[in-house]
Amino acid sequence: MIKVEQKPLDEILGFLEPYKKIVLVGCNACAAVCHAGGEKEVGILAAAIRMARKKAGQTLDILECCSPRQCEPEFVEELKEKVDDAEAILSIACGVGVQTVAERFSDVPVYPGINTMFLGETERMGVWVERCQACGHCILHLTGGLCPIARCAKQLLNGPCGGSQNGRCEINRDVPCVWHEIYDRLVAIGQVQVLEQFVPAKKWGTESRHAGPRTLTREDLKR
Amino acid sequence: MKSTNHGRIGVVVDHCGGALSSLLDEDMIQYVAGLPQVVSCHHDEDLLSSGGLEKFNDRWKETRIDRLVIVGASPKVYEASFRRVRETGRLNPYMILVANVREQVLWAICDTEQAKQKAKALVAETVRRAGCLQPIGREKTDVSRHVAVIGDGVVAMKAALGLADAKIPVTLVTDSHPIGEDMTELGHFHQGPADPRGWWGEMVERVKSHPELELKTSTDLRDFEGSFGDFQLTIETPGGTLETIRTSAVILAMGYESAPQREAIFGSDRFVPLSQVATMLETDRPGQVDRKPAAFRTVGFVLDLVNEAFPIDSANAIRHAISLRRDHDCSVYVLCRDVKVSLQGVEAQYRRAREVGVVFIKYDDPPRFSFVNGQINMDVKDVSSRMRGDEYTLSICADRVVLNERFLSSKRSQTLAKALGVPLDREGYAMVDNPQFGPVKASRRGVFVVGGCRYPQPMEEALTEAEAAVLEAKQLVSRKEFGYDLAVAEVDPAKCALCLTCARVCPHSAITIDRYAEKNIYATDGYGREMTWDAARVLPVQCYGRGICVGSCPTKAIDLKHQTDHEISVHLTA
Amino acid sequence: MKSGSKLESILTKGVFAVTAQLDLPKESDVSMIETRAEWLKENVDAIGVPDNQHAVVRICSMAGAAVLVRMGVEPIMHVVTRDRNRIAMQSDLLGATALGIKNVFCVTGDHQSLGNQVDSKNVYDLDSVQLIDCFRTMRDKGTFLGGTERIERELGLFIGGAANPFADPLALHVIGLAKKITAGVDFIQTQSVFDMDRFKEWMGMVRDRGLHENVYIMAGVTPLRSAEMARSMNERMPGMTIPETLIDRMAKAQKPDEEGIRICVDHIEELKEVPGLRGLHITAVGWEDRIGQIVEMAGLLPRPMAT
Amino acid sequence: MTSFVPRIVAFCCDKSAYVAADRAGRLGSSLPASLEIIRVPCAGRVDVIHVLQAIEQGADGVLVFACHEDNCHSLTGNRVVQVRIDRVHRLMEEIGLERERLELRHVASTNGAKFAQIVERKFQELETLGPSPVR
Repeated sequence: MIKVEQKPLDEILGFLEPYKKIVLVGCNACAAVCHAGGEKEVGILAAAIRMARKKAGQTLDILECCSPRQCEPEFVEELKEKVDDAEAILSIACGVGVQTVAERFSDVPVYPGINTMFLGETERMGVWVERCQACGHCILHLTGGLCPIARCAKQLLNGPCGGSQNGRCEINRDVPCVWHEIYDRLVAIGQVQVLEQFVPAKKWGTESRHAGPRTLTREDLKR
Repeated sequence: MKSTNHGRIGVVVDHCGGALSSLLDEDMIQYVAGLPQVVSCHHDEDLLSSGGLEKFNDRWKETRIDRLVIVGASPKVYEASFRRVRETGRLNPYMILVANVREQVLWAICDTEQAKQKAKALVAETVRRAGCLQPIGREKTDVSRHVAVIGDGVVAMKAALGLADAKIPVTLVTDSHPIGEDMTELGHFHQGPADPRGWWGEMVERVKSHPELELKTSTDLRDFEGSFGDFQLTIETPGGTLETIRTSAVILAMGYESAPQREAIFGSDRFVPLSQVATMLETDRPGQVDRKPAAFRTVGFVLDLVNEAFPIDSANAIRHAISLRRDHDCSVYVLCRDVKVSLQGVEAQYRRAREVGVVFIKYDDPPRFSFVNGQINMDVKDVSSRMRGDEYTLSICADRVVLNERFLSSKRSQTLAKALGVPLDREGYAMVDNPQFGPVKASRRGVFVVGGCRYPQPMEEALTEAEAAVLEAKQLVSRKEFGYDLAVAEVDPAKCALCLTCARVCPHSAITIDRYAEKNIYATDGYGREMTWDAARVLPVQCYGRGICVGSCPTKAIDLKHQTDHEISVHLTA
Repeated sequence: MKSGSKLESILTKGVFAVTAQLDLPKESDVSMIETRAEWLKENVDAIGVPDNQHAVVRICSMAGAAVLVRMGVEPIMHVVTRDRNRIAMQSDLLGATALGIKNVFCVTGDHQSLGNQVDSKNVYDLDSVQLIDCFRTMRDKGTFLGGTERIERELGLFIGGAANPFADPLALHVIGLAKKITAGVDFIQTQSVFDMDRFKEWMGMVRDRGLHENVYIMAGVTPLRSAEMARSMNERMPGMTIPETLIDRMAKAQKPDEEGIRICVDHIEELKEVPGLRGLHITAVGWEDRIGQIVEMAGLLPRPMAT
Repeated sequence: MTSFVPRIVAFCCDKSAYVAADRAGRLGSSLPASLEIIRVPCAGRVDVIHVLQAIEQGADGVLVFACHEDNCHSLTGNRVVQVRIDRVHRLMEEIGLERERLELRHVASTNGAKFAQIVERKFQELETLGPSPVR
C-alpha cells in the first residue's frame, strides 16, 4: 500500500498562516493504515494546530472530517458542505487524495499535510519498507520475487554492481544488497540459472514512469 | 458530538456512616438536586449497610431513573455491590457512576471552603458524565469439560495427570515419541525424589494408562483458534493428517534448553558442563577401588560467567561440590559472583559445604584461564579479600573445571507460545499476564504457561507451577458456563481499515480479523443479498476491557463500551 | 580487429598488456593531464580516464580522452550509466569515435550519495551490462538501441567492462561476468587485487566456465603508499578489500612507500603466472609518476609498439 | 498579580494509581483541589488525543500514571502508553509547549504517599512554570 508520513507541524503552520477557518480532511485508507492520515490523526493534528495558533495568539477554526478513501470522487463530493464554509483545505491523504480534492474544489486552496513516501509493506509494526515503484513492467519472475527497481539504489537489472559487499549496499552498510538477496532466494528455490539470462534495456517509455500521467483503462468496467 | 442531554439521573448521597455529613450539607444537597437531568436526590446514612441497596429498588420504581450517581466514597468500595444490583434490581451496574468525595475531597483537601467547591465540581462532572453511560449486557459461554496440555516433558505429564486425577478429560499433546524416554530432565531437579527413576517410571506408566487422559505423541501443533471455552487446537499426527481438538483451556508446559560454554579455551575436555558432573564421576575413575578418582584431585566450579540471574546453578554446584569433597576427597573451589541460596535448603547446604572444606571465592572480574602442566590455572581476585585490603591474585590449578551451562529458551517452546498467542520476553521466554497476580496465567484467557519455557527454574518449582495451573484450569472448566460482562472493546466494522494494529497490540489475543455480513437491502435486483467484508472483531470472552486497542486504532473504529472516548472527552471538557 | 585500437592489437597478439588509470582534474585546465600522460606514455599501452569517479564532479572523460588522443596516447574512455540516459550515451559514443577514441569502459558508477552531489537524481536508464549491449549493437549491427535506423559509418570500438573478484557471493559475480560477455564485452578490468588467494579462486571459477577464452581479463593493481591509505581505502571505496596482513606489513615498514611498491611488484609477478590473465591495469591514485618504476621492476618494459 | 493555581489532569490506572490516590488521603497526605483525576482501566487506555484534549481544555499539566515496569496488569499497557507520551512530547516541542507539562509516572497501588508526592512536586513545578500558554 501507499506509505505516507506527516509533514512537520511547522511546515503545516506555515501553509495555514493566512487563514482563519480551514477544513482538515483525513483519509481512512492507506494513510490511516500507516497512522498518518486517519480519523485519529485528524483529531491529533487539529488539536496540535489549534494549540500552536493559540500560543501565537491567533485562533484557527478547524472543521475536522475524514473521507473513507480520498481518491474517489464520490467520497470527495461528500465534503462539499464543509469546504463551502472554509477558506482553505488541509488534506492528510496521500498525494493522490490531495489532488482529487484539489480537482473537485477548484477555487479553494488545498495544502498537503503529508509527504507521500512509497509503495511498501509492513516489515513490523511501525516500520514500513519500499517494495514497488509501479514501473508498469513487472519482472519479479526473473528476480526471485524481489524487486531490484524498488530495492536496488541503482535499479540494476542484470545483477549487483561492484560496490556490494557482505550482502550490503555500497550506499549504506545498513541497507541490504537486494541482488545478494535475489541470489540467495534463487539458490533456495533452485532457479539460479535465471540470472544467466540477459535482461535487455528496460522500457521506461510511454507505459512506464517517465511519460507523464499514465492512464489505466479497463474496457469492461469503463463507463 | 453526541448529545449528552438524555437520561434521568438519580443521585444518592452516601454519608459513609456520618463521615461525610459535614461536607455534604444541606447546601450541597440542594446544589446536587439542581443539576441538570437530576430527577431525584436522596441521602442515606450508610449505603453499604445491609439492606441499603434494597431500599433503592423501591425508589427507582417511584422516580423512574435510568442511571445513578453515588456521591460518597471510592468507587472501589461500591463495585462489589454493583454486581449484586444486577441480580436484585433493575438498574444496570454500568449505569452507575461514583463521585469519590470521601477519598478525593474529604480526606485530601484540608481547607473546608475549598473542599466544598471541589466536591461540587466533582459531583457536577460525574453527573455530566452519567449522561454518557450505556447499559452493558452480560454474556455466557459454554465451557466444555476438557483441557489440553501441550508439552514434551515431565511437567506436562504432571499437569495432565493432575487434571485427569480430578476427573477432567485431558489431552496431552507432545512431539516426543514414545513419551518419557528422554530422562535428561531428571538432572534439572535441585533435590528431587528419593528414587528418581522409579518416580519417573511410575509417572510415565500412569500417563499411558489413565482413563481420563488421551495421549497424542509425535504430534505438532498446526493451528490454534477460538476463545476460552471453545478453543480449536489443530494438530498434525505422525501420519500427516490434521486433527482438531476442541478444548476449553490449554496448558503450555515446556522446558528450557541449555548449551555448554565452548568458546576458546572452554572447548578443552578439561572443562566439564555442570550437568555432566555425574557422568564425569562415572567415567573418569575406572577401576578405582578406593573410590578416589585418580584422574582429578582438584576441581574448580566457575559460575556466573553466564546466567547470572538464576539460582539453580548455585544449588547444583554446591551439591556436587559437597559430594566431591566428602565422598571423593577432592579439593574443591567454587568461583562465583554470588552464592545464590534462595532455593529451599540451599542455605543449609552452603553452610554444609563450607564445613566439609569447599572453598568459595567471590569474583568481580571473570577469572583468567590458562593451561599449566596439563592443569587449568585460574587467576582470580577474591573480592572478599579485597575488602580486607589484600589486593592480590589467587592462582588455582585444577584438574577439572566445571562450568555452568548457558540457559536458552527453546525454539520449539517459542514457536508453540507464538501459536498460542503467548507473548515472549526479550530472551524468548513465554510471559505470563502478571507475575505477581497470576504467575501461571497467560494473558490470553484460558491459556496457562508453566515450567522452564517461562524462565529456567528447578524442576521442583516447575512441578509446583504445574499444580497451580491444574488448580486454575480445574476451576475454570468445572463450571459449565463462563459468564462475563460485555464491558469490552468493540469494533465498528464499517470504519475498520484492516490495518491490524489492534490485533498486534492486544496483549490478550482478543482481536481477530473476521468476516462481517449484513443484508444489502438496496440490491437493485430486488433480492436482499448478503454483503460481506472483513474487519477486526473483538472476542468478548478474551477481552479484558483495558482499552489498549482503542487508543491504537487510527480510524477510531474501536471504542470501549464501559468508558467511551466520548465520556473521557466530556470529562475533559470542563 | 574490431576497433583498430593499440590495446586490442596487443591483447590479440597475446602480449601481457599494461594500462594505467589517470585521474582527471576538477578544473578545465588540462595541463595536469598532459604532465601525467607524459610520465605514462612510454610505460603503458593505454590510459583509462574515469567518468566522474566516486560521483565527484571532474572534467568529463571524453574531454580527457580527447586530450590524450591529441598527444598521441591511447585513451580508454570510461562511461558511467549513473549520469546519462541512453540518448546521451549513444550520442557521446558517436562523438568520442569522431574524436579518435577507440576504447570505452562501461560501468554503472558509484552511487551519487557517495560523492559531492548527494542530492542529485541518478539516471541508471541502463545498467553496465545493457550499456555494453548497446555499444555492441551500435558497432556490430550498425543500429541504435532498439531500432533499425542505420549508423552510416562503422564504429571502431573496443568495449571494456569491470568485474569485482572480491565481492560476494563470488558465484553471483562470475555469473555477472558471463552476462557481460554475452552482452559483448571485449576486455575486463578488475577491481585492484590485494587479496591474491581470493583473486585466484575467482580466476579458477572463471576458467572453469571457460570465460577467460571469450574475454581479455586484466587484473587491477594499486601500489599502497601507507597503512593509513590502505585503511581509508578499505573503509571508503566501495567493493575494495585490503587484507589486514598487508596493512600490517605497511604499518611495520621502515619506508612504507618502497614497501608499497615492492608489494605491488610482487603481486604483478604473481599475477603474470595466473593462467587466463591477459593484462594489468594500474591505478596509482595520484602516484602516476611511480608507475614507470613499477612496470620496469615487474619486467614489463619496453612496451610493444602499435602495429 | 493574582496567584496562579495550576490545574492538573491525572490519568490514573485503575489497578495502581487510582488505588494509590484513594490511599493518599487515607494516609493523611493532601492533594491539590485543582487536581482532576480520570480513572482509566489501564494506562494503555490513554491516547495521544486524550492528552492533547486535556491540554487544549486548559490543563496546565498532565500526569499519566501507569503500573510499574513489568507489572502492568495488561502486560504491555504501560509500554504502549510510554510511546504515546513520547509522541505527545514531540508534538509539544513542535507546538512550543514545555515538556514538563506532561509526564508519565509509575506508581504502585500501595504507594499513596508517592502518589501524593508526585502530584505535589508537579504542582510546584507548574507553579514555577506558570500557566499553560494555550490555556
